[in-house]
Amino acid sequence: MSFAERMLKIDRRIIFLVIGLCTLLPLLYPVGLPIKVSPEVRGVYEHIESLPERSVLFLSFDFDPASKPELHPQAIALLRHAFKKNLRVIAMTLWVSGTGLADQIMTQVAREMGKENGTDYVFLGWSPGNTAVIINLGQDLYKTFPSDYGGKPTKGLPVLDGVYSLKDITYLVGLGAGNPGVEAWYVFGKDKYRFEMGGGCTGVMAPGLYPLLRSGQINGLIGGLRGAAEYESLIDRKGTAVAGMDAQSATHAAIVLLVIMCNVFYVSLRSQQGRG
Amino acid sequence: MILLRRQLPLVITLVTGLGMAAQYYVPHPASEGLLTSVTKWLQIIGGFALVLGVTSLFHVHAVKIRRQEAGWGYSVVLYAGMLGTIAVGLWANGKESIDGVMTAFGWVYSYMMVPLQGTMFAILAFFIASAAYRSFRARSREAAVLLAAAVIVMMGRVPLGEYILPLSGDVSQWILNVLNASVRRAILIGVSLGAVALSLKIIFGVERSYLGGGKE
Amino acid sequence: MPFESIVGAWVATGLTLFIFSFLYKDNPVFKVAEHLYVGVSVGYTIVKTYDTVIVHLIWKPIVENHEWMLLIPVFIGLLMLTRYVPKASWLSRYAFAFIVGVGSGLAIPRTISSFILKQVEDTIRPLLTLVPGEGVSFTWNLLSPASGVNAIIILIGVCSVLFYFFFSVEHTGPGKAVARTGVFFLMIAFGAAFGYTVMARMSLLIGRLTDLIEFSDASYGRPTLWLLVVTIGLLIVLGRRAQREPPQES
Amino acid sequence: MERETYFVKRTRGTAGPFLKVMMVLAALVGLASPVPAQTVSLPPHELRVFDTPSDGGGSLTVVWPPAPHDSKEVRYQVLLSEGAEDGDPSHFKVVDEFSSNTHYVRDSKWPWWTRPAGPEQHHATIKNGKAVELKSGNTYAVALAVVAGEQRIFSSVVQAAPEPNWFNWNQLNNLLLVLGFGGIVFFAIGLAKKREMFLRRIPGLDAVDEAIGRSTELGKPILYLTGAHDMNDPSTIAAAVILGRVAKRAASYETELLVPHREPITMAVCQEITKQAYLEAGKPDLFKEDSNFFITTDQFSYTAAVDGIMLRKKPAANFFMGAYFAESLLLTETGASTGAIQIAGTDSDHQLPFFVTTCDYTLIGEELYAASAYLSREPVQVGTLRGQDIGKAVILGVLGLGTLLATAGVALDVQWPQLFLDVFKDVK
Repeated sequence: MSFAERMLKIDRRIIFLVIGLCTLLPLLYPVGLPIKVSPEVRGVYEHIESLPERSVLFLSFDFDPASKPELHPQAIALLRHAFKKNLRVIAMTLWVSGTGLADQIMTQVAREMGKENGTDYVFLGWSPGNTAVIINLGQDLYKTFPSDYGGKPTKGLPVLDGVYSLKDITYLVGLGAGNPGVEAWYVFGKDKYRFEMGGGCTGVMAPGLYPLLRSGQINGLIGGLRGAAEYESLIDRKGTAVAGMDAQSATHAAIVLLVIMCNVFYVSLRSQQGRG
Repeated sequence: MILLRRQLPLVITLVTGLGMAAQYYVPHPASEGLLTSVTKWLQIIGGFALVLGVTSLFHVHAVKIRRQEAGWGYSVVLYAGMLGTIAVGLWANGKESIDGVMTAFGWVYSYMMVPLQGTMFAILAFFIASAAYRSFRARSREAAVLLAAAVIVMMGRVPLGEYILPLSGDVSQWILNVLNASVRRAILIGVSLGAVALSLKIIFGVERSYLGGGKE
Repeated sequence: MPFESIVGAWVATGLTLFIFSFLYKDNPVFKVAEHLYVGVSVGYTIVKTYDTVIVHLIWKPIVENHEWMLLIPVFIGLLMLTRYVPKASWLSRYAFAFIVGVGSGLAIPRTISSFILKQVEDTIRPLLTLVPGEGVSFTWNLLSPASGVNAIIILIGVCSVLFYFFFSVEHTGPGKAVARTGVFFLMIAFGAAFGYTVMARMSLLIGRLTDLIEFSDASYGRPTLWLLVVTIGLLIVLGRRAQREPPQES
Repeated sequence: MERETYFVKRTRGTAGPFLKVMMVLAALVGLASPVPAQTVSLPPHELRVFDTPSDGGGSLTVVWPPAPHDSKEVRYQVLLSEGAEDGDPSHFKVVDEFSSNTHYVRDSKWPWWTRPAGPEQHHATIKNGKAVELKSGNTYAVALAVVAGEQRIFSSVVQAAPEPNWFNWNQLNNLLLVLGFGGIVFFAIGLAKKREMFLRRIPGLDAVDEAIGRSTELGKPILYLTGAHDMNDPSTIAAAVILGRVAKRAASYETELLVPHREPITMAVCQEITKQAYLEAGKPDLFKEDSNFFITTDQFSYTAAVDGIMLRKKPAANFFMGAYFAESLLLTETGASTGAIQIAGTDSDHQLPFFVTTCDYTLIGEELYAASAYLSREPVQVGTLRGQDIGKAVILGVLGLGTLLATAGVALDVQWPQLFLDVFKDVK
C-alpha cells in the first residue's frame, strides 16, 4: 500500500475530529476578521432604511429548527432594524415547526426594543395550506387570520390600521429554508398583489434565488449565516452570526485543504497505477 | 359505480383546474370572491392533509410495537415522545408562550425539538468534511470545473478567504451573479415548463397517479 | 437561573450529544434520540394543527361568527380521511381531485408569469447601451451585473443549458459543442451550490456548538462536560455488549 | 394624431411670449428661490377620463397630452368630486399630485395592445383606497389642475364611472402562452401514441450497462436504490422504470441484485418489476423474492443500514436513482470508499453537486425522466418530453431573436422592436 493509498484510507473519525476542532476553537478564541457587505444584503438593508416610519413590514419566518443557526440571526437582525426604524411589523410562518421559534424571536426582540404587541407588531402564528395561505392573505388578511397567535381577534388591532391584504403592505421579507419559501411568496404573492419584496434564506437555497434577484423579482437577498453577519454589521449590532464567522472561515479553509489533499493523493495514485 | 368512482373525480379536477386557471385572467369582483373562498377552503383542507400525512407514521409504529418486531422499543420511544408532547400541548392550549412566559409545551419545543432537529442536520457538516477528503475527486474535467468553482466560492464567502485572496470575493460574486444565475434561470425555465405540462395533464385527466389508493 | 432553564439545558445537551454519537457509529443511543425527535415533532404538528385548524379556523368562525360556508372545506377534509375506511376509501378521491385540480389551476398562469415570462424578459437585454450624447457603446465591466459582456454570458449560459436538456436532437456536430458548453456552465453552478451547501452545513454545526459552549457554563451546572462523559461511557458499555452478543443481520 | 400635433403647435406658439413675460416678472420681484422660471400657459387640454380597463373596478384612468411647460417645477393635480355634479373644480378634492415631467404613458407598464394613449401623453390612475372612495357604477367628476408657483389653472370637468371588467387584457400574452404550450403538449402526446418518436440516446444508460458488466466480471452484487419518495413521485417512477432495465441486464448476466427499500409500497411495485425483468431475460428461476427488501422509513437509520451493506457485501456497482435528501452524501461517500462504480440520477437539485463529485456518472434533473421515457417508450411520457422540447425551442428562439431586436432598438433608437418584446414580458 502506497503512502497516498494509506492516507486516503484513514479513519474518517479523525477528519470528524479535525472539523470539530476547526469549529470549536474559533468559537472559544475569536479573531474578529472584518466582514465585507455584499450588494445583495445591502439591497434589503437600504430598502428598509428608506421606508418612512409606521410603514408596514411583513416578515414570514418560513423555517424550522433545522435551519435555526442560519435564519434565526437574520430574523433578529431584521427585526431590530425594523423596530429601530419604527416600522409596523406583521409576522407569521408557513412552517408549522417554526411557530415556536418565530414566537420566541418576536417576543425577545420586541421586549428588548420596548415594542408593544398589537400596536407596534403582531405575530399571526402559523396556518396550514402553504401557498393557499399566501393567496388568501393577498385577498383578505382578516379571513386568513381571524385571530393572532395569542388568540386576539386581528380586526381592530392598531398595528393593522389600513391593512386589509398584502396589497397594503410596504415591504415583505420572506425568510425561507425551503418550500414554501421566498419563491412561493413571489409566485403566489407579489406576482399578483404587487408589493416590494426581499428575501433571506439558507445557504442551500441561496444560489437558486439569484435569477429572481437579477430580474428584480426580489430586491435583495440575505444568504445564510454569512448574510446574517453582513446584516448584523450593517445595523451595527454584532450578534451570533458575526461571532460565527471566524469558525466559518476556519471550517471553509479546512474543507478546501481537505479537497486539495484528496485530489493530490488521487492524482498521485492514478499516475502510480498508470506506471504500474 | 365506475362513474362515481372514476369519472366524477376526473370531472372535479377538470372543472376546478380550469376554473382556477381562468380566474387569474378575470379581475371581476365575482371571480376575486371565488378565489378568496377557495383559498380559504384550501387552508382548512391543508390542516386535514397534515393529519393524513402524520397518521401513516402512527400506523407503521403501532404495527411494529404490536408484533414486537426488531427495534420495537424505539417505536415505544417514538410513541411516548408523541403522546407526551400532545398532552403537554393540549394542556398549554397549543401555545409555546402566553404573554411572553414559556409554557411546558414551549419547553418541550425549545429544549427537545430544537436541539434534536438542529443536531440531526449539524452532523452533516462532519460527513461533508470526510467526503471532501475521501471522495470529492476530480474524476473528469467536469468534476474538476465543479470543484474549482466550489473552492473559489467557499473562499470568497468567508472573511478569511477574502483576507488571503482579496480577489476571491469579487470572483465568487461574479460566479454567483452571472454564471450561476444563468444556469439556474435555464433550469427554472425548464422545470416550469415541466410543471405546467404536468398541471395541464392532471387537469385533462391524462395524468391520474394522484388519485392512487382506494380500492375500486 | 430559573429551574426549568437548567433542566432544559441538561436535556438539550444530552439529546445533542446523543445525536452526535452517530459520528462514532450507528448506535442505540442515537436511535433513541432519533425516534424521540420524530415523536416530538409529530406530536408538535398534531397539537398545532388542532389548535390552529380546529379551534381557530373551524370552531370559532362557525360557532361564533356563523360562517356556515366553512362547512364545505370541513366536509372535503373529512372525505380525505375516508382513506382509512377501506369500504369508503374511494370517497377520498373527491377530496384529492379537488385539491389537485385547484392546485394545478392556480399554479399554471402564475408559473408562466413568474418563472417563464419574467425570466425570459430579463434575459433579453440589449447588448449595447445608449449613452445620451456619446452614442452607442458596449460595456465590458464584468462586475456590473447589467454590463453588455455579462448580458452575453448569461444569454450563452441560459441557451446552452436549455439545449443540454433538449432530447429531440442528437448531441453531435455543433450540437455537441453547445451541449458541452452547457455542461460546463452547469458544473460551475453546481460548484457554487456546493460551496454554499458546505457553508450552510458548517453554519448548523457552529450553531449547535455555540449552544453546547453556552451550556458548559457553571450557571447551568456544566451539563456539556458531564453529559459528554456519560455519552462516551454509554457508547463503551454498549460497544462491549454488542461484542459479546453475536452480530445480527437485519 | 392630427389633433395632437395641432395642439402642440398651438401651445408652442402661445407659450413663448408668455414665458418671457413671466421670466421678466420673476426677475423683477427678485425670486431666487426654486420657483419656476417658466410657467403654465393653458389649461390642460383634451382631458380624457375613463374606467381603468382590465381591472376589478373602483378605479379611473386619466389621460392628457403633454405641454411645453412640463418640467420639475410645474405640477399637475388630479382632482375628483365625489358627487357627479359638474361644479367648480376648485372645490374638488386633490387625489394625486406630481411634477409635470413625470407620469408619461411611455414610462408605464402597459404593453402596446392595451396602451390607452400615445406614449408621449400623461396619465394618472385614481384608485379606491384610503384617500378616495371610488365605487363601481357611480359617476364621478374629474378635473386636472396645473400648478406653478402661486398659479393654479383648471381644466374642464369630465365625468366617468368606474366598473369591473371581465378580462385582464394585460395578461393576454400569458393566456396565449398557456393555450399554445398546452396545445403543443397534447398534440405531441397524441402523435406519440400514433407513431414512434425519436429521443436522443442518453449517455448515462451506456454507463449503466458498463457498470453491470463490471460487476459480473468481478462476481460482485449490484446495489440499486430508488430514492426517498413514494410511488406517486415522478422521480420514483423513473427510478422504477430504470430498475427494470438494470434487473433485466443483471438477470441475463446472472449477477446478484440488491434493492433495499424505505417505503413498503415502492418495494411491492419494484418486486413486480424485477420479477417481470427476470422473466423477459428468460431467467425466471434466478429471481429471488428477497432481492427487494424493506429496511426502515427512518432517514438516517436507513442510510446507516445501506452503508453497512456496502461495507459488508462490497457491491461493484451502486445505483442511486430517484429523490434524495441529506443522506445522499453519506451513501455515495461510503460507496466511493469501497471502490464501486457509482451511477446516480436525481431531480433533487440540492444534492446534484454531491452526486457529480462522488459518482462516476450522474443523470442530471430532466435526464432522469428522459432516460425513463427512453426505456419505457410510454407515449404520454415521450410525448410530454417532446412537447417540452418544442417549448424550449420556442424559448431559445425568442431569446435569440429578442436580444437581436432589443439591441437593434437601442442601436437604431427605434421603438418598433417593442411590438415583439412586449409579448414576452410579464405586464400587469
